[in-house]
Amino acid sequence: MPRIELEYFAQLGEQAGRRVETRETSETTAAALYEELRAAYGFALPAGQMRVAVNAAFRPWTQSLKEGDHVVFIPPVSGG
Amino acid sequence: MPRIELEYFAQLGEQAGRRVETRETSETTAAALYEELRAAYGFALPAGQMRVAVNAAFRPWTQSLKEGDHVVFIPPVSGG
Amino acid sequence: MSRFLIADTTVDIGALRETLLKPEAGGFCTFEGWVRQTNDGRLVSAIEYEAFAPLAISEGRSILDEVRERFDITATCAMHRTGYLPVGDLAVWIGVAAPHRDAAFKACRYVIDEIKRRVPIWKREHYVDGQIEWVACHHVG
Amino acid sequence: MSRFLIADTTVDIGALRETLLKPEAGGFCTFEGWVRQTNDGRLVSAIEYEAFAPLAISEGRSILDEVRERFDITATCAMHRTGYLPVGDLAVWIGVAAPHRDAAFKACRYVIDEIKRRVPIWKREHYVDGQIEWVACHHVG
Repeated sequence: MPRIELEYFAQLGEQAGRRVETRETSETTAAALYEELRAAYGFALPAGQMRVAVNAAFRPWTQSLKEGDHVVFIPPVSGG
Repeated sequence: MPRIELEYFAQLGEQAGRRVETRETSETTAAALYEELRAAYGFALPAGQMRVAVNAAFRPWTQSLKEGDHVVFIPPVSGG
Repeated sequence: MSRFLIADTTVDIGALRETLLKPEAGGFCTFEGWVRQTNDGRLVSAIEYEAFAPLAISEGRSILDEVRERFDITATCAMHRTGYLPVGDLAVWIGVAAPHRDAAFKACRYVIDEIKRRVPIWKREHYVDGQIEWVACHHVG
Repeated sequence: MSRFLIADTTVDIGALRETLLKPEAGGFCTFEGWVRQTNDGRLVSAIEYEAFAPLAISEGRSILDEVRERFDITATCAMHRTGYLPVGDLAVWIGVAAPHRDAAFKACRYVIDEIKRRVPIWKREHYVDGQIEWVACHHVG
């Protein structure tokens, strides 16, 4: 199973109880991985309210994942 | 005849060849005074393209003048 | 707090900005006018500004009073230079602090537009070819 | 010249402004976001900003590239803070220099609007009553 590097920001970091994680997963898309994590940590936000970045670039939720990918789920932003 | 304190700005100062002047005049309105000065100095600008200030406040061209009034004709402004 | 200054020497704009820092303001917009090296395709070396100061100050204050009535802002201040300013010099500075950004932007734009439209200040452009001319009126932009 | 900075300490905005001084620019607009003492009626003591820095920088650069395409501007630069900022602190700074003021204002407004819409930065408000909350999304204004 590929190992994915995860980094959590804002409320996701709080809900996951961590900022970074290396996770082995059998899920092959960003969308499926988020659902796995949502079940594990009880993330409040549905994927439809978020975006996903793979290797520091925005990607579609259908993006397939491979060993070593760095994945960040992007809650609604609130900078400025 | 009342004495009027005149101050000239921008192209009016150049055309009059002076910045300030105390002038005795028989004219009784700002409009008439400007026409007198226009004849004297050859001011290029018609009154219709300008405004007039009496005692440092914008006034209508029909403003009557009295001894000691300070009058400034205001060419189109170009600050900023 | 709203001040309109006519200044015949360099002004510390950091100090002007400081006067507008308010804990109830979340957005701050400034506009600066700089002496530009070209105008209408002609090479400019400097601009000389002349103001009828008493009326410029009272008219400038009226503009600042108007923005406080028209927009939800916290504080504003504006400064216009007079004298001989070489290319690159700061000719005008406007700062507006507001609870939210929309009012800060709109109020700042209003102040510079009205200064250009009605404050008795005139500029004389000095060109690189040695000519000097009073600018008759504003062009679009 | 267009730089987008994410900074975890105080930035000298005078120095940022200096980098935008160009003889072909006649108008300069800045926007600053300050930590405000109230939000939605609640008393705020500080805001903590967190950024996904690599993506925030690349998305910020995209925004600055877009304004250079959409508006006739000379130079632009933007900075966003991260970390714990008490009321009154500078959270964001944007500067845009342009030949004419209209483009400077519009481009500056575009940059702050787009930063708020899409740059991965999040704020957590610290309230005077001791509560701490991630701000879910932007409110109007």
